[in-house]
Amino acid sequence: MKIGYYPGCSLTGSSREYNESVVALAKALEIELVEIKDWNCCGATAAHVMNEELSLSLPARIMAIAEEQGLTEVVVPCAACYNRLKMTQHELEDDGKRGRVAEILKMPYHGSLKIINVLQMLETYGAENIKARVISPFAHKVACYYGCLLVRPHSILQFDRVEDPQSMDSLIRVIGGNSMDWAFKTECCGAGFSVSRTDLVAKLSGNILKDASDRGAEALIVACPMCQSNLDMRRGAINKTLAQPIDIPVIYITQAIGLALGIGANELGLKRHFVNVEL
Amino acid sequence: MEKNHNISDLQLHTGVEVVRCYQCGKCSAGCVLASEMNFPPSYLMRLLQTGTKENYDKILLSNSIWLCLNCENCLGRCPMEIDIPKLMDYLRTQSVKENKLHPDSKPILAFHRSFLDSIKYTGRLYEVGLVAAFKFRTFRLAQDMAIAPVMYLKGKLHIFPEKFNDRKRMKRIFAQTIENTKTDNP
Amino acid sequence: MSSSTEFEPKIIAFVCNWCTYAGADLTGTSRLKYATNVKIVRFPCTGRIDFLLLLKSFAQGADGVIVSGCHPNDCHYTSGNFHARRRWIAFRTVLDLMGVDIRRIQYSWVSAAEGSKWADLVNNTVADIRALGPYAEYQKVAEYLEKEGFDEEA
Amino acid sequence: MSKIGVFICHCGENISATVDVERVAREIGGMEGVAHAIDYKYMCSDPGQTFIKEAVKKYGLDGVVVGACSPRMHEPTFRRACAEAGLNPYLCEMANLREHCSWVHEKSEETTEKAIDLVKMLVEKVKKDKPLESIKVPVTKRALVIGGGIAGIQASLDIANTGHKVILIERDPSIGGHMSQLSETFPTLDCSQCILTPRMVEVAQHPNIKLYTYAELESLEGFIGNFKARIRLKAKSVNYSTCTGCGACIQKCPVKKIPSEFNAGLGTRTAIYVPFPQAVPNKPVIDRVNCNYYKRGACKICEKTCQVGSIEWDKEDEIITEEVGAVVLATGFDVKGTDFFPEYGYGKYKDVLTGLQFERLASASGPTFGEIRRPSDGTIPKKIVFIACAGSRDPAKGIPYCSKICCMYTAKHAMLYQHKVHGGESTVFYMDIRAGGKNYEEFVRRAIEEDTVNYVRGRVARVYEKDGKLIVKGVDTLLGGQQVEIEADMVVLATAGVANCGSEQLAQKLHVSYDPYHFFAEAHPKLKPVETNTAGIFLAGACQAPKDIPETVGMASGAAVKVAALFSNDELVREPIVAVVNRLAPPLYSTCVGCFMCETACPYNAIEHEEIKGRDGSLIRTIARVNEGLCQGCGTCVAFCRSKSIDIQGYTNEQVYAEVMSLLND
Repeated sequence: MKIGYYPGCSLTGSSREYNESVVALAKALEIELVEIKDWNCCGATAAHVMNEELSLSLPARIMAIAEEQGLTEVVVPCAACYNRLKMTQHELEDDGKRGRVAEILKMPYHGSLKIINVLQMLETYGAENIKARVISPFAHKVACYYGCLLVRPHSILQFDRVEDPQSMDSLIRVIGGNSMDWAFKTECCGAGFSVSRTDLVAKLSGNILKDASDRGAEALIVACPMCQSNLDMRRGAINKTLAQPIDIPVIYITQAIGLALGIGANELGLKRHFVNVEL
Repeated sequence: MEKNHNISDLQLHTGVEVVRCYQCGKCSAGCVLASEMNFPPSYLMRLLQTGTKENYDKILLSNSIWLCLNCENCLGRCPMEIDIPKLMDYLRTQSVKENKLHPDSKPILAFHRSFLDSIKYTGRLYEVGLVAAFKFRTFRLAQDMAIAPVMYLKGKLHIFPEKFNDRKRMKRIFAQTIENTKTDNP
Repeated sequence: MSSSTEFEPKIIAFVCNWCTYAGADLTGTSRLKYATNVKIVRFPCTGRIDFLLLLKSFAQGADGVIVSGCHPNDCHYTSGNFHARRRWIAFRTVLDLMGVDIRRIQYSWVSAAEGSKWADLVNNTVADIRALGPYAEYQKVAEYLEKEGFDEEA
Repeated sequence: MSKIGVFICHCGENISATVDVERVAREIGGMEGVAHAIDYKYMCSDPGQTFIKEAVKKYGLDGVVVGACSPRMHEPTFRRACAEAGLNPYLCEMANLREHCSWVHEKSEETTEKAIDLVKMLVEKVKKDKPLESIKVPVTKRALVIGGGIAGIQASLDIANTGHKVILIERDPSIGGHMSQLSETFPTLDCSQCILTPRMVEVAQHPNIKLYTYAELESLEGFIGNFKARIRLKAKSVNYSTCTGCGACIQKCPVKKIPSEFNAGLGTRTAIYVPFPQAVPNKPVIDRVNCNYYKRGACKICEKTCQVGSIEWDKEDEIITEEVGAVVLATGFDVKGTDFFPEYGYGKYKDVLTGLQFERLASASGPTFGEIRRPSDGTIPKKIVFIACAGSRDPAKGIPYCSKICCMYTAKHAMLYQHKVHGGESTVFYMDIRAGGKNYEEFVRRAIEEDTVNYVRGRVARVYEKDGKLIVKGVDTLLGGQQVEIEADMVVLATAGVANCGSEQLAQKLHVSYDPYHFFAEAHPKLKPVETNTAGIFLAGACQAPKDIPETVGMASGAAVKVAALFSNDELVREPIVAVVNRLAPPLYSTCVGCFMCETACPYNAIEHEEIKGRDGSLIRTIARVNEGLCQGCGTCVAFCRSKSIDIQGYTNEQVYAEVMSLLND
């Protein structure tokens, strides 16, 4: 199984453990990831907020290159990049916008790529394999946290259910975990303000951590590097706003599955977390 | 109170019909930052519905448009499917254009500008450069002093930017969009 | 309404009495506005509509026609709309082969409760036909009809 | 040459505001064959009709065109006027200048020109009109009422009391419908069952009413005055002629955990069951889906218990046919379940209820005997939240309409809660309070002022459970969008009223129209609220749109009067819009070649074979003939006929060609 791969900036920098775990897991599941050549940043929230054409041109270049490379399907583990690429595809269905972007890029763009997130990749190409290869069941009570970008806007992304999504929960059950029902699965953690308004981030992320911790979660499972950095690296600031400091780790779904499949903690980048992972 | 064309411009650019809002308040009820905002989303919609310049300026000058995280909870639950996040994007652009900025916008804008600068020159996000530029723009020298060294130790910070080849096209994209004075941009 | 230089197509709508005629009445009761180009001819059922009538309309200078009745399963007479649909599917190929511009025939379902759908149907059809321009090639149709000896006294 | 009279109506200003009616009359007056053309403010008024009658006589008119409203509105009026003046009524046609012209276009030259075209079209048609004679058909004076809720009960009793026979069919094992599930009714707070059960009993005992419960309509054929209804009597597995209703079988039935429909899923019932103690008939049926015997082939405990041997294991569904002259549709409505609301808990929180479930909790006959207790743990909720407009007025959820009854029943629920739970706190989240009705607004004020119900204007974004509490995230829009969070013990959703399941299929069986939400459509929104577009079929109650009890009862009585009026005739006059096969003098006899394509097209089996025989009795030809008693006038045969030998009166080829030609030749 061969599939295109767009890691995005976070996965090469502050969230490199996500990249490491995706790559390690893909290898274990015999999925070959073909990285898009000379990819650029998707523009993230900044381009989206500052200039519409820029916010469309940056993802369009990525997808144009992937098309040129002969890829038909691309997995995008970063929820923010996934969202931007899918939204751009949708916006560029408009002939006027597509024409303008082609003019800016001076590259052909067809919009034919299938963009999927990491959960979709695992559901489509891995569910059976994962089940067969579990060697140490992930026997932990965890809270799956989806955030905003994976599920909204539902009308365009068409992924999972918008309230109370289940795809990550069922993967956790496949590896022997106990995923619980909780209240903040899709509430925003404030990652957009991770640098500019750390006070607000601490408040929003605090609500999420508190609910999961109150219900006895041993870990938060995520599929978004923005959420992970926010809930992990900002833990010091978050804990200052809480009555009781919370020390539950925030780990990627790929790391959790990797552990169940017997992949080493180092290889999965678990040592790179700020909050110690002791599972 | 004088009527203005802002609402029809807004509809033209975003496709949002403010008249459709029937003030149920479900957006405000579910907004994670409503309590921090000068005007929660439903109130903001009502201000727009009045159609007056006075209320429109009130919105541009408010912190609401800058505090919106585009998490889209409001849109996901809105019975009338009103795209408030898209509206917020537009209002932010207008706020910058008319230079009617709430003080809360400053660090947020500074971050976005630093971010875009970073990718303009390096194609990809260069986090060390971004943080340095942001600090320079906001004079928040001490922020994140505790985190950065740990990040470095954990292998999460690169001292040098990633290698990216197609810099020429990246420059062109910026020149044609955000730096193009003919298009609408802050 | 529209500027005098713009082409104003002539469109005839063949509709059934129970669904679309009533739906168009509802458009009126709801005061929804639409273009004046379309004129309705009332039939008891779309099953009654002979497709030769459409040809005759084109031959006489219609630029477009609408055929509209009840939704599937909703026919007042049980199955007339199914017959009309079957006939339309069969005739479409034949008409196309004959050189009739089938883009000028709009086949639709509008129920008695769909006043706004009727307004949309009229406006969209008028816009489409206007874009296609006058149906100048209808002589072909006229010739065919003459050859077949089909006229109004038939 | 024809002598046609044309009468253009202003309809007050409804037509004349956008159409230059004087110009229409003037231009039509100049048409060939038009002898007289005038315009007048109200053609349908008495003086307006008199103009027509006098003109018919004075000018010897042989055709009349009235340019006014929709023929669906006033065609009978003007045809009657013509008939009174001695003109065959089928020589009178209407041009629809209001619904199809003045109301849908702005005032302009084009609008007036379209109006002229529409009138011209009908003038050309009238020129080809032939005098027709109405068809007389007998009336079967027996009514079929479908649905045994309060609407069906009221309609049945009212029709039966006029002396006519009624067949009432009900899908469930008992009549009573939703009203039997309600606790108390607004705005008087009288007990629902106390006022309903006497009427249920009356239905069962009325000599003119034949009641079939556990029965559904299979098909309906025919037309006004002459319907044939096939009714499926579902197998009850109990012989009602011997069953005494003692209930011993129910006591002994081992399958006890089936969610009770009557208690909206909050209580349980057995497999052999009577839905509720006051059921009519008060005899059980076996639910074959859940019965051990039907599922596994063993048990039969009920049979052993039954002292009169009433259990009939092998009983099969039975189809009976009844001839009726009129039908009243009273199939009611349904409410959306809590699983329709992902943001309010997807039906996964036991203490998030629908309004109907709350009715059962508040009802003395309910699972808690009228005490408000949480389904999850049986405790009494100290804080309760009611969410109005749950699904209603929510286009994103596909229900843009207001369900009309929820504002009132929510006020009632909050009031009942405050009466039953002393010291309890109730909050209602609402968007608007729609309390139009006698004593309704006063009732809501009483809830707020005397019973201290906390009304908060705003919608709730979400509900989630934490530590046994339901956290309700709401908003107060009157405080500029201030968030309100309540830790509630119970949440009641005033879920939207929707069309009953199966209503679409039923409408299709009956050929009545329905709206996009599957509620049955009335013939006219104001003037024919209980009629359908299909003559002889009437509507009562919430199957037409959500409505409360007084409105339902009023509508049911209205439908009953319509039925009674129909039955006051021994014969009905039907429009002669039927197909005819042409007949010519010998030796041609007809252009019909006897291919009988018409026969395959006809949905009514109205095509007969007519043998044409010579003087010696030898068969010359077989041609088609239309049975006008069966023909409904759809005209499908006309489009099918290869030799153009069959035509439909009132819409002949000649007539429709004349219309089309008039539109195109100007």
